[in-house]
Amino acid sequence: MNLLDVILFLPAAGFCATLFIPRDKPGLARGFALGLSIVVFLLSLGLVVPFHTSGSGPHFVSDRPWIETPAIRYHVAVDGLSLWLVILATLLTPIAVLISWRYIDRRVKEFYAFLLLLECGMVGVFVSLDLFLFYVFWEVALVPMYFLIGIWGHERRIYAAVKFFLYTMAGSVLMLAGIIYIYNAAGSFDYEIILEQLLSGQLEFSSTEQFWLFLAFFFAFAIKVPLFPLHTWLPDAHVEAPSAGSVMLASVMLKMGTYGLLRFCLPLFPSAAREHAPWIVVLAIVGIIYGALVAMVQPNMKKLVAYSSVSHLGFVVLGIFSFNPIALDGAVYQMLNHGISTGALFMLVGYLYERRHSLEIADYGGIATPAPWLAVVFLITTLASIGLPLLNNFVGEFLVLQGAAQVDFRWAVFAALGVILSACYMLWLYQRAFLGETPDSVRKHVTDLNAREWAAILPLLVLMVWMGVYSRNFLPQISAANALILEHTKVNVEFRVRQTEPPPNSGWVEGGPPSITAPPGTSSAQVTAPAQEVSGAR
Amino acid sequence: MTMQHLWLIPALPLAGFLILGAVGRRLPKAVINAVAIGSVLLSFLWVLKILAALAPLEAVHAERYFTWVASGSLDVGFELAVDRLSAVMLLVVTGVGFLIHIYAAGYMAHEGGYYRFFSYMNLFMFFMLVLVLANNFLLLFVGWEGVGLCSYLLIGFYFLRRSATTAGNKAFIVNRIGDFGFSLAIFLIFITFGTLDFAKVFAGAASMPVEHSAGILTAISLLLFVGATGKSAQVPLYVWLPDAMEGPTPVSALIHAATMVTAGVYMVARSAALFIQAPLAMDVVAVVGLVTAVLAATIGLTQYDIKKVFAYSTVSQLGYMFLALGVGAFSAGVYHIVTHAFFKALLFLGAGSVIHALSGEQDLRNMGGLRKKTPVTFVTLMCAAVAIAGVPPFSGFHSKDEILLAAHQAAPWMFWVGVVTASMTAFYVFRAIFLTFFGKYRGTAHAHESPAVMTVPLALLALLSLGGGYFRVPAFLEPLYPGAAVEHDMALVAISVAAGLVGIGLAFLFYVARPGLPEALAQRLGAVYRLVYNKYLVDELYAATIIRPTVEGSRHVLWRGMDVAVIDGLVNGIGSWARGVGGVLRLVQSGNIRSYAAWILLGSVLVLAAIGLAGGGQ
Amino acid sequence: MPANFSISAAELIRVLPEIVLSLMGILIMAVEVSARRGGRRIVGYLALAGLLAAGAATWIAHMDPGFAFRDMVVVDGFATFFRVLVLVVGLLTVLASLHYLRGENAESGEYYALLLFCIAGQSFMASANELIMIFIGLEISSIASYVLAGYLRRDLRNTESAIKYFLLGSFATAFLLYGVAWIYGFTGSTDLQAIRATLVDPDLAPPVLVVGLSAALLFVGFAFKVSAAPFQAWAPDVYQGAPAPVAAFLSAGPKAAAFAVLLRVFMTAFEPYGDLWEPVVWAAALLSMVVGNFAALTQTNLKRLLAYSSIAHAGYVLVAVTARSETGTAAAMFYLAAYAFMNVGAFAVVVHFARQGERYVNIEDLAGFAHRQPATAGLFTLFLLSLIGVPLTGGFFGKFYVFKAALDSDLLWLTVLGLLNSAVAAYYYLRIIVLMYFHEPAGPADTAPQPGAPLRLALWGSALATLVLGILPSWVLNFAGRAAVLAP
Amino acid sequence: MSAVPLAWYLALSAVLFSIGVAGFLFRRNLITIFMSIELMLNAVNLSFVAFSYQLRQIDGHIFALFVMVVAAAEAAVGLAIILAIFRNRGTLQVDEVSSLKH
Amino acid sequence: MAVLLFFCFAAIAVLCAISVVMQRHPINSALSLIGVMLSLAVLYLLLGAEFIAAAQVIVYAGAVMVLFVFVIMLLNAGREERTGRSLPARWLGLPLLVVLGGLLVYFVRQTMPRSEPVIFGAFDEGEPRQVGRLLFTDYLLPFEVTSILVLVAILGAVILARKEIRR
Repeated sequence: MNLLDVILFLPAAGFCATLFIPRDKPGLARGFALGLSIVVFLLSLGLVVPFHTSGSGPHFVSDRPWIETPAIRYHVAVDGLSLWLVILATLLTPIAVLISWRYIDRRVKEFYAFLLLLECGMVGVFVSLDLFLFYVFWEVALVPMYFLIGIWGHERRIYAAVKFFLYTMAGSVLMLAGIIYIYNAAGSFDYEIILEQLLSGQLEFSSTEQFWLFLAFFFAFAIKVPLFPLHTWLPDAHVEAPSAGSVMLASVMLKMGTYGLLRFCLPLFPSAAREHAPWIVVLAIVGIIYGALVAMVQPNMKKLVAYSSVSHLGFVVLGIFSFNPIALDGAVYQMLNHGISTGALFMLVGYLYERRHSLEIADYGGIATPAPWLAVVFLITTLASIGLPLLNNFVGEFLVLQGAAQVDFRWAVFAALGVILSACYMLWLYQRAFLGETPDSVRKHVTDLNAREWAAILPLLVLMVWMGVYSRNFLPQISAANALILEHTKVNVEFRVRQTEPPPNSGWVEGGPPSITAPPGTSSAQVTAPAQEVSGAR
Repeated sequence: MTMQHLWLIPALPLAGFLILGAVGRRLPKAVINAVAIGSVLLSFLWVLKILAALAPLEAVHAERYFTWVASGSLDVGFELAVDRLSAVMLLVVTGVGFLIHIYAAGYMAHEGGYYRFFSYMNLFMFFMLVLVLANNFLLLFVGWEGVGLCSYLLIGFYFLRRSATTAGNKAFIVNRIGDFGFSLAIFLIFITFGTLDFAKVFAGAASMPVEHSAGILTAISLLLFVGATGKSAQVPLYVWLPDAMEGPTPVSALIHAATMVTAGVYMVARSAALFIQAPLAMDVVAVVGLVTAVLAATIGLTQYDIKKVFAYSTVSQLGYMFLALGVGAFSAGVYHIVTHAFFKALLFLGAGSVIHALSGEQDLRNMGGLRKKTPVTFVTLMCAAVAIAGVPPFSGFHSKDEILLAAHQAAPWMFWVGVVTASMTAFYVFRAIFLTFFGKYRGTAHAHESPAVMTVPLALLALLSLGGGYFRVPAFLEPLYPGAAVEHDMALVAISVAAGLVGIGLAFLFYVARPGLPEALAQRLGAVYRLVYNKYLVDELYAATIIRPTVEGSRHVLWRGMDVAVIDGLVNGIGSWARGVGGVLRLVQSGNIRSYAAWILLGSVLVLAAIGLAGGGQ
Repeated sequence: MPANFSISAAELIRVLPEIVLSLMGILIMAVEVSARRGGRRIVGYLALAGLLAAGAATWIAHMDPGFAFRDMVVVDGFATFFRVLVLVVGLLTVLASLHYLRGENAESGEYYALLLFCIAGQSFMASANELIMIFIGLEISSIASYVLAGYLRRDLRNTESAIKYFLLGSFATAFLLYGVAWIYGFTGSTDLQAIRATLVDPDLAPPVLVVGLSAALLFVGFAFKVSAAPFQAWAPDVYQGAPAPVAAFLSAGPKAAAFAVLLRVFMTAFEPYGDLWEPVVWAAALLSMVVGNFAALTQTNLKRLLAYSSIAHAGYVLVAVTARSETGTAAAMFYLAAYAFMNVGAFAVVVHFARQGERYVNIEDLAGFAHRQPATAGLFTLFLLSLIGVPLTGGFFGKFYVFKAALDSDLLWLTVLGLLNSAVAAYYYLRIIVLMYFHEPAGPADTAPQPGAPLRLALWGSALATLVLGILPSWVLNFAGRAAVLAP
Repeated sequence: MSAVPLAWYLALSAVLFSIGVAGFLFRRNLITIFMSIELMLNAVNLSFVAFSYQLRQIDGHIFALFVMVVAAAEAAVGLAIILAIFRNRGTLQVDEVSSLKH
Repeated sequence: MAVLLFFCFAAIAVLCAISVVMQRHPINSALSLIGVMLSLAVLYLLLGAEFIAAAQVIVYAGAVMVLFVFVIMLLNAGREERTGRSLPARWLGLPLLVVLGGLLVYFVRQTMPRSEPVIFGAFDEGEPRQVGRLLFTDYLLPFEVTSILVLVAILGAVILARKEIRR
């Protein structure tokens, strides 16, 4: 029983324990959940240690049989890819407890029980190295979230909860088929063994097989991410979920999708992944722009943030399917960033909802006057979210775009449009909600942050700056893991897709005319013409 | 090379920002002043100390503190550097910034959110100094975005006013469009050179052949220039700057006149090594600069808001600077940054003083005759006016001369256009002066002179405006931009000076001697006048062609159409289809035993047929 | 010629469970008659004791596997598995019935005696190795079921349920018999091994058409009993009309037993002709899943909804049958075990919830149930999640093994369609959870009393089993895996 | 023709079976329907006996015997159910017994 | 002789069977069914199944059918009404029946193209003695188990048909 097992099962034990707390002692449930989740978080910090002392891992390997036939193993470990995601999950759980302190006032103990179960599921997803185990945790995480939305959500919570469940379920059953298929071929569910077999050529999937398997996994993950056009569950789920639910959903659950893409879709089906990368990237870019445009016209704050998630996660998918070390690092970093900044946004929106009991932007205005610190915190979070340098998102977005640009410059051009649009919708939101004259309704209800709320948001603010300024603390582990994944994706590939290594000088037009969109206003002919000439000359 | 602790230069204002931001609300004004102004002053002094230590600063002095972002082959350090170009900028930024901070202490004395204002100002100083000191493109981008943020915050300082916050948004978003180009340029730079460090990039660029037709360097340069058009308010992205006047006047002076808006010019000057290799891009820069200069000047002729007049003047002057860069006179462009910082800051601060005196009145039509009531302001503003009008031997004359001569060398028509612009510049500046200080007072407020804390900086800036031309910036920058010196053709100089004087004279004629004339002329020009007065309707054009279609399209086509109707419709459609199928299947369960028997029979027959026929086929 | 008339003790032991059950049934009837009033309470517990004793007997029988009574029955792992399964279903049913019958004021020894006979019949089906034996077992089970379905004979729903079940059941049995006649006619035997031996012998093998005909007719009969489409029409009506504990029993016990004989017949006797019947089972599997799941989508009667769901689950098991492999058989066995617990558990909640006269069987009545009785609602949720197939429940592993077996046999499309079906199914199970948890109680409805001890035992027992099958399935699965070797 | 082929017996069985099915489908009286089932069982029995003849073994007879026993048992229970239905509803109309549906 | 008997009683059986399903009064159907059974008994004899023939007459036609008749009388069941509430039975019934009958006959024809002629007396194992012997040896278990079946039937009939549930 190593540290990771403890981190994984302590929340599960907490889930059971919480159920036995007497109904009339909600305070005890809160305190217990908070204490336990903080302990888990502190323990999870211990996961970082071996990455500094003994290389890139995987560490904390725990591998023992669970079920004999078919051989299903309890195989968990942490590597650079999962390390920060685990910590993100364990960090956000106590925060979710804190922000629910007053927000959740009925059926309190169940709420915290589900929250702890959710934590277990999410951590499990990130550390499972057995496909079956992964699937189990994947589904286990689904159930508590369903209840969180359904019981403690807002008016249309039922529609949202069911939609969320069915969408995810529809995706994951196909993944299950894929997992079984792989097992039948490889004789094992163990990720490392399968990978080993693939690398050694012992196990080979035909291109048709790869395609369908890839699709089965991809579909499940793409729904979770969510990738355009499979995203419509997200706004509903977010809007209806209680604050903590939205936070966990946005911050951690969506990462399960991108994590899955990276961990499974790429290394297990490298040639299919590479072959289909172009249209996936197109979807990702469409998602970036589409999400931003739709976010721009939302009258509901949570919906706005939800659509912004669609946009942000488009960057992550773009990074992943660029097959470029820089973009990949950026994608993983961006997962964390999105978790922190969007999580914080949802928290803040939750704070507002607790005060004013509305999510409509139109019901707010001039919050900055009665609640200046709230406004400041929201502003910082907004800035992080729109990718201002020295805050976390910038690093991630930059790396993704830089990496993508190396592969195909057009990708970067279109994706970067999303950066412009993000400023539009976030600043418009900020202007409408926080600036201007303060209506009486707002003045009466909206007070500034209290100590508990500060305690919940402060860690995230610190991380925004920390990760924006000193990425050294986070990126090396990610890079090491990504390098390995990229290495795996090179095997067993007919290079139908062009090499993605940055070609030496002036290789930027590789793959056709780089159709740089005219920077607005400058004569487009001036910009595109030279580019075409260059490509023509090649 | 010894560590000079360059980081202290931006860190000092940053510390000021952090102190003010965290506890400023509880601090008395005096302490706020001390922190805010003191940090900038210390920063200024530190700049002086470092420059003294590094003099004569023939090589770049760079210091790396830590790795910021590293991934794959990408390695961007938190690395500051100072060379002669940044030295000039550092002095301007900290020096002028310091003066404006002092002035602001007086100007903002009675405003709410005093600490907030100064914390933003200090933050701005931090970012601006990072921008100037950055030793790689990404760090430059940090400062670049950061000053944009502060600009946003300060424009929207009066956040109760919707127009102010809207202007802030506009500034930020338009800048983002520019940054879009800038960031693409950064990507291309990294792809091309494998690094973002200035020294390596420029060395790499220098080793590449000059691109006579378009190529990678042209693309990079143009994209960088896109960034510059945003930050430095060039056509077509200049629209945010006039609106930015919603901010407090010291902000307009510091950010939107003296320092931030020149960041684009600085950046292009910094990247001269790239631009030089891409003549096509240079031409674009020059032409855009010239067009901006003319366009903004014409608008400036007709505006009645005193700050708007100066704002368009800033746009126009920035165009001048790009003209200089575009024709290869980088040092002239930087020279103009310096002088412009002096006189334009002064113009704004003076305007601020007037506004302050009139309790917030900004409309020229409600001013007049303030010569007597605000003498110091009047005199200092006159200094600025003559400087900008290019009257020898004041500062503006020197830098503008350099630019026009360089333009003439590149293409004479540019010179002539520049001259006309200079004439217009002189006209509208003096128009503003005359309308403010001459004639009869047309307003209602009780005018009074500003306090010393404001007038002293005015006076200092006035001195700089008058004498700033004698900082021989081009000579100082000679090592960086060799061979940029231009021949001084006295005839051309005379023409440009004459143009300025004509402008002044016309202004005098129109607004002092024959006050009815402008009205009549406006009448005569009719539609043209209205077009210019309405700023060529560019804002309206953008709204109609870009913003409205985007927003409405997003709302109706994407959200309600695609998301709600198509995708969700499809999803829900599948759901109701499934329920419909279920409903039909349930109807089959009619409850009638004989029906059930019929179904069983049907099933049996099918099974029999399937197996039987399959078996028969064998 | 004197016939060899000896019966060895070993042979008797091999049918010991059925003997125990029958004797216990008779004993209960005797007690019923002799003990008036107070003694009546005891009959239920006697039934429990009988089932437990039969369980012990099953285990004893399992110690010495082999054929008995001229190969009429066989005690092997497969038989033991299904014997235990039907006994457990019976046990849970008795526990639920104790509560229910008391509520309906209809406790009687006949009920429990019938139940035990019925289970004895199913137990025979589990161990039968011969078509006559299968037929007799099936009929004992069926006739007892018909009566049980109509047990509360004054209730219109009960008698309607009984007549439907009876008429349609007999109708289907006639088809079954016709099939038996044909396979007998061409193989000269009703012993499954002998039939198989004839079928694989190229000299003796009857025309394919005959095999097809009889396989088809037998399949019709068995498919009816397992309520597979298109022979499923009776199930919703019967489950809805029958007393709730009986419905629980019907949905699990006879189904499991019928699957036992279906598997045994098709995996031994007709196994050599798998290619012939596979498409039919394939289609029936798919159709069952589709019909069950889709028709349940808009269902509002809880019992009826569970009936449709049981049709769908029959489809999942048929997927495993379609796989035609030992893994498939094992998967079907495991699935049926998991299904028995989760489905009887769910029905037990209905038993508890419905109250006297089954007034509350609409899912709307469940609104806010979780507020009133969180523990029971929680257990119900567990059963429903298991029925959906959420991991860590038996239902999930069941589905997993079923579809794994299907993919093993290259049934790609059936797997994909089946899995998609299970996603559709999630909707209607979720609807119940939605009502229990996400809706506030509609008015101050009279709250159901907390479940009594027997029912609680049934609920918690099923829940525990569901979880054990979901978390530590190895033991059951290994047993099933070993037992699934039917054909020589 | 000196003897009837066995197939004729089987054909007769098939015909009777089909007629029984028809009775189930088209009769409205519960008892008649039940009798149709008996008809089907009789048809099956004929097959058993006919096959027995062909195989020259009497296992088929045994089967037929069991079918009779089962039929008798079914008759007892079935008629009891019908009786209960009649008491409940006062009708033997099969179409009336359809309150459980959809 | 055997041929004649076969055709005669086969015809009677079919006619009576048709009568069973055509008669609108259940008592007529019941009587027709007895006719079918009796004719089948003759055919059983032709096939050498003496014991079965006897059982058919005594058990089936005798006991079981009497039960039917008794219940019909008891319930005073009259002519059935012509209601047509089952659309599937109405529209699917006939075609399906035709197909079913066709299929079955087709199977018979296909599988037994040259079936042996049935000669009366060629097979006479079906005497009670042989049947009994088999019943108590090979088929002992089913035979014994049948007792449970009968018990269930009795119990079921009692439960369902007795007058009132006590209490």
